Amino acid sequence: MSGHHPDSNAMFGSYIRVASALFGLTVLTVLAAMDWVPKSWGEAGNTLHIAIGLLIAVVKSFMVFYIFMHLKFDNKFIRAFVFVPIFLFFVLTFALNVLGP
Amino acid sequence: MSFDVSKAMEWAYKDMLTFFPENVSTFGSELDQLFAMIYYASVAIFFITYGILIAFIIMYRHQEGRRAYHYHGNNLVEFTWTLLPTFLFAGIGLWSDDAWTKSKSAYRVPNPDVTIDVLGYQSGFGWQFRYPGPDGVFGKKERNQISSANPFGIDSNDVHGKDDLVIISPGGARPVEAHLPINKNVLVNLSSNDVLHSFFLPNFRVKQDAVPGQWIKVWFNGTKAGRYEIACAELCGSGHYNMRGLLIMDSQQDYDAWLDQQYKLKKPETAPAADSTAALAVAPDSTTTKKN
Amino acid sequence: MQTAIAHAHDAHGNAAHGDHAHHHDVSFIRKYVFSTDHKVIAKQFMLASLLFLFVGGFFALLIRWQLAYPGEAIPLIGNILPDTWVSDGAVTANFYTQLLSLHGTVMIFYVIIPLAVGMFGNFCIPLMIGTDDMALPKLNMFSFWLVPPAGLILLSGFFFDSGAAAAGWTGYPPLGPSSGAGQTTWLISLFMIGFSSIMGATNYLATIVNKRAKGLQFFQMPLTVWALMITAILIILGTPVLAAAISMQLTDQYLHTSFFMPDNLLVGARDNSVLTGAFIQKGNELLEHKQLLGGGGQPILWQHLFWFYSHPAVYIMILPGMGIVSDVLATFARKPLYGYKAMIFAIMAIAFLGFVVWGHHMFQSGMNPLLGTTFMLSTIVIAVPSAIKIFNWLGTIWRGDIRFTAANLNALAFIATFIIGGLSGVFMASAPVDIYIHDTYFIVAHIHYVLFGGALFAIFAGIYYWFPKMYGKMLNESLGRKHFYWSFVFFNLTFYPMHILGVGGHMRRIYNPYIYEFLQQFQPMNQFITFAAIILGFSQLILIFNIFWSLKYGKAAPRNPWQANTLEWAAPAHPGHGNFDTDIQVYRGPYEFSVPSRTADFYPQWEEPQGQPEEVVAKDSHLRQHA
Amino acid sequence: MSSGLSLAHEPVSKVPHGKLAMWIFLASEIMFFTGFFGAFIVLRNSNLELFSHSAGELNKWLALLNTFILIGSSLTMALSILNLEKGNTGKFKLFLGLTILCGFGFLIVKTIEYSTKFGHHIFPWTNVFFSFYFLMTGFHAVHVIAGMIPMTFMFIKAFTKKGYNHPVKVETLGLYWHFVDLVWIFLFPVLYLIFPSH
Ligand code: HEA
Ligand code: HEA
Ligand code: CUA
Ligand SMILES: [Cu+2]
Repeated sequence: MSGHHPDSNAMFGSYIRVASALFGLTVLTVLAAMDWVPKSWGEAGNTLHIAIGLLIAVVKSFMVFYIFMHLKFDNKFIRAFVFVPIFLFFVLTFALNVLGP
Repeated sequence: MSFDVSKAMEWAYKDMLTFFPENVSTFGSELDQLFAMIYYASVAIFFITYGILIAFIIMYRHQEGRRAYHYHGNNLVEFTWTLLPTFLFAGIGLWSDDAWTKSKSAYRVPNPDVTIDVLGYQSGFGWQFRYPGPDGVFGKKERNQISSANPFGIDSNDVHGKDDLVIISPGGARPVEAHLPINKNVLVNLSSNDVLHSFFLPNFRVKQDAVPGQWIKVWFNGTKAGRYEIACAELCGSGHYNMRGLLIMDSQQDYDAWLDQQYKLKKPETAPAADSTAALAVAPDSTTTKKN
Repeated sequence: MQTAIAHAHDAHGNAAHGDHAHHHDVSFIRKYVFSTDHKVIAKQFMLASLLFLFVGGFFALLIRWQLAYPGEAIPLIGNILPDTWVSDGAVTANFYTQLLSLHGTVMIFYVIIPLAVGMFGNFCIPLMIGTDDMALPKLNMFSFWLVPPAGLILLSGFFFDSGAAAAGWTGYPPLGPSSGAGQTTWLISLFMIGFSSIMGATNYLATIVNKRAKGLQFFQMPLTVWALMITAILIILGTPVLAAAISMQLTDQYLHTSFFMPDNLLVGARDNSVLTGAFIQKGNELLEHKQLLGGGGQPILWQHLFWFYSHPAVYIMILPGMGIVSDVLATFARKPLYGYKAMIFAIMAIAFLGFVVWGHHMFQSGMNPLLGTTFMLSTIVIAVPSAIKIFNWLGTIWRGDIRFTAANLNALAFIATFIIGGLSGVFMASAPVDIYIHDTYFIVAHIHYVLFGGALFAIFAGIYYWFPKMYGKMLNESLGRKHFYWSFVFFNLTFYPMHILGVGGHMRRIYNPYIYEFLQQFQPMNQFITFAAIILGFSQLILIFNIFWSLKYGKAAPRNPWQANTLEWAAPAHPGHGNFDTDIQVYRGPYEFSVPSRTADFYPQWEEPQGQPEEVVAKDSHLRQHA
Repeated sequence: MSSGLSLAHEPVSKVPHGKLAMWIFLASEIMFFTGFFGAFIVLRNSNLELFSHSAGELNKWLALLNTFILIGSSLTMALSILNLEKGNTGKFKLFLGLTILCGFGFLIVKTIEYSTKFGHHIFPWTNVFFSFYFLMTGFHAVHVIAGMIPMTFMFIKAFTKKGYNHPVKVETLGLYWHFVDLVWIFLFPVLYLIFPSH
């Protein structure tokens, strides 16, 4: 009934792989957030921190969406429930950040 | 309870555009023209669409033996009536954008001749005006020095602030009376310390919200001397309706004379702060927000 | 085939289903109160919202009285109202602000949205897609039962000493969070009704996607269903943002957070938070040392979040109406809807654009003028799909054979008033023009032209149209027409002059306009509006009377009284739980009226094709063109 | 419906009603957190110093622990569904139980975190950063609790004679649970990590 995902042994394997990747990436974010950027980089260093942190989070979230939540196997139209809100997130944050004159 | 029918029905026979209060600012006429343009376009669209609607209602009303035309539509027609309004609206958009940047973007102010600070306030409901004083320079504003005694947050360590002139309501139900010169570019720094207000000068076609925590620039250039009303256009509590102020547009001489007189009234030693406390204290109690 | 089964149904359809034996012993409570039947829930929404219409309308009339005769005692009831509301029988400034806030809130959140979405969504969707009930009936029931408590919480504000919410229906901070318990009730009640909306919309979407009858393609669904489906999407994507904003405003009020409150505010009333001094420990030295104190929020942030929901919300209120009007017009013009697909794409375009225009409410808010330009352009663009809709409706009645039933009159009135309301929207969409008319009665005129003239007239049309299927009785047509004519005339007399007030600079939300010299000339006009409004209000009693009269004495309705094509008319006259007594198979689009090869001027979606070529044609009949 | 009528047919989209509805609901959940994250970004940009000082006060090790717990619970959730589908009820119960345990674990860590904050006189009203911190993690915790309620219900049912055999329902709940995990995946770096240390 639920989706058309591969047989359960294959699924078991990919769950384990994804979970390990999630653990690994979590460790990586923490490491990336350490104070390793030279002070001299200034603002660029901060941006780098943020970019790395968010990038890893995005990669992780796609793993959860696609494997744990079966987006990869389910009817394609369900992806709209993820991507449309994400699009609106960008619209909103863009407008919010063009504040004040 | 009385009722004057002929005045009440004015809307039925007078052109809508005649109800505008007199325009006395430089860009105001452009905004009025834009309004008029959209108005005429709307009237045209109104007559066309209503004409068609009413004609169809009459022509195609139910009649015995009539059979409706089985027709699902035509893509060429759809295409046409999508494109036509698009052009019209693009035109409105372009014209509007021009007027918008001119009137709203305070960056565009061609060097302000007069700069003042305006603050809307809720405890008593009114406006306060700050002029730079004889030295012509405003004292620095420090957000953390804001208090009800020093609503502008004038930095107490700044000498320029000592002589700043603050105009407030004389108390009672009387509105504040602020003066400004005509034919000068006036730049207003607008803010509030409590809730949102909106600085509305009907005759100047100026409206801008006063936002606590933010100094927003507004500009205008008045073309005619006279006494004009200031209104608040953003709900700010139960006294919102009562935030009336007066703006008196003077010739340069009259304006200078008025400023001089104000400076004399106010000793340079007195901190501007003291004045405003006094003023706030006499503010009519009846209009203060109910607090519990 | 239809008649063969009709005998199985008496007026109380519910008892007759063979398969419904287990429903015999369903208690009254389960059947009428905590029912999971989508039709009962629709009726509950209708009842509750019509009740709220009178509550909100009553507030409006009090507002109107004050504007016409400020400070004069309200006739008849002025002296029996409590002292916290009136002084000497006249509305006080504080009470006025509460009235206008609750008028807007009640009308929008408790009248139009529950009627347009709650009632029609529930009633029409399962019937019009030919299924027995919603996908998740229990969730549906729950979504209704959040509404009455939410409404009561909202109104309970009036009984606090500090009064009900008084920051407008927009609840802008810092005024909102700095006012008393009334604002809290407002926030909580909006949170609840928003949650109810989301649950309802989830259900609608799931139902439309998953439960369409055999053969019903997406592009064979009636416009009402399309409109409701897209409305549901708007609700799903918009409402949660409001919920987030509400929770931030609540903590601003009660936990002294400062999402929307800049630092160093001089708003005394913030002290009335439940957590007073002792509990709020701010000046901890350690924190001070580490520079951890202070930091302010931004009032404009609320406006962004609020309008990010509330602009789509105005389309939530109008789109179902547009769908209803499309169905009603086609049926009574006996003509296929002109440009079926164009109509659907227009709805989609409106919905999409609806998410990128919210800033047009904030042109004067201190938002960056550059952003203003963006929002102005996107707002103006939204007029294009609206124009497409207007033209296609005109195309629909072109060469039709129009029947002027009460339903159709209301639908035609919808078009007429929406043109005016939409055009006034274009004035405000032009940002520089909006400088002057923002927060004046021009806006109030716009609001009522699109909401009363638009949404509410469409809702009336829907009520007249579907009442027979809802209750198995016909509504009285002549009363219906009377209700229409009185409403239409006095609606325009009430709200048209407000445009003029706006041009004259008359601000909205003011208790006594006449303290301004430039507004004194408008008092007679305000009095005129007030008289018109009173008649308009009392005209609505005709509708209520008609409903109750027809329930008792109305003619029994046949299965398909309007000879319409859509699936709900395949159901028994007064369908019971389970809706249909026949298998539904869909063969064609919803608007096959006056097909030349047939004697009957309608061709229901469920009727088996007789000829051979018909079937081929039926498959994508909406594409067929008779150029 | 049990009559001859075939109205209550299979879901047209082949996705079960409940699961479809859950996805729709999750779309709205994304928008709910969009409101918070959007607001957070704005106020962060106007209070940069404050935010980075304040973020330094948070305990990223506890948060890291919680991240591990949640990821683990996501895994056990997925495995429990897999086992229920295979009819492997014993393992289903085991993994579901582990998931619930993880939920509790998460909440306990969260409580410790909150109470240390309170101990240091840090409250939601201390500053905007902490307002966001408490509100966002608070709502997240509410979501965790909301997920654990039906989960516990299923768990208990699974031990009755009839057992619990609704894989689709468990899967639907699983979707929700993974989403809660996903929110945390963003909360963790945004609140605890990406502020430049000073
Ligand atoms: C159902 C509700 C509804 C609908 C449908 C609309 C539709 C529109 N609204 Fe309105 N609006 C509100 C409800 C609604 N609005 C409310 C409640 C407020 C006030 C909120 C508050 O502050 O309290 C408001 C406020 C509001 C403002 C803010 C004003 C201000 O506060 O300063 C603006 C500004 O742009 C605006 C614009 C528009 C536009 C451009 C449309 C467009 O969608 C209209 C499109 C329609 C047409 C354009 C007409 C039809 C087309 C034709 C007849 C064809 C024309 C043909 C040619 C041009 C060839 N609205
Ligand atoms: C669908 C929405 C809707 C509807 C139907 C109405 C209906 C009406 N509205 Fe309202 N209105 C709004 C939505 C709506 N309004 C909104 C959103 C605002 C903005 C609020 C804000 O600023 O925050 C607003 C604001 C608003 C104002 C501006 C207030 C101000 O800014 O100060 C005014 C003023 O005239 C007004 C008037 C009316 C009138 C006369 C009606 C009439 O149509 C009402 C007709 C009356 C009835 C339908 C019921 C009649 C009741 C009886 C007959 C019972 C009598 C009983 C006894 C005497 C006990 N409305
Ligand atoms: Cu100040 Cu309204
Ligand atoms: Cu809008």
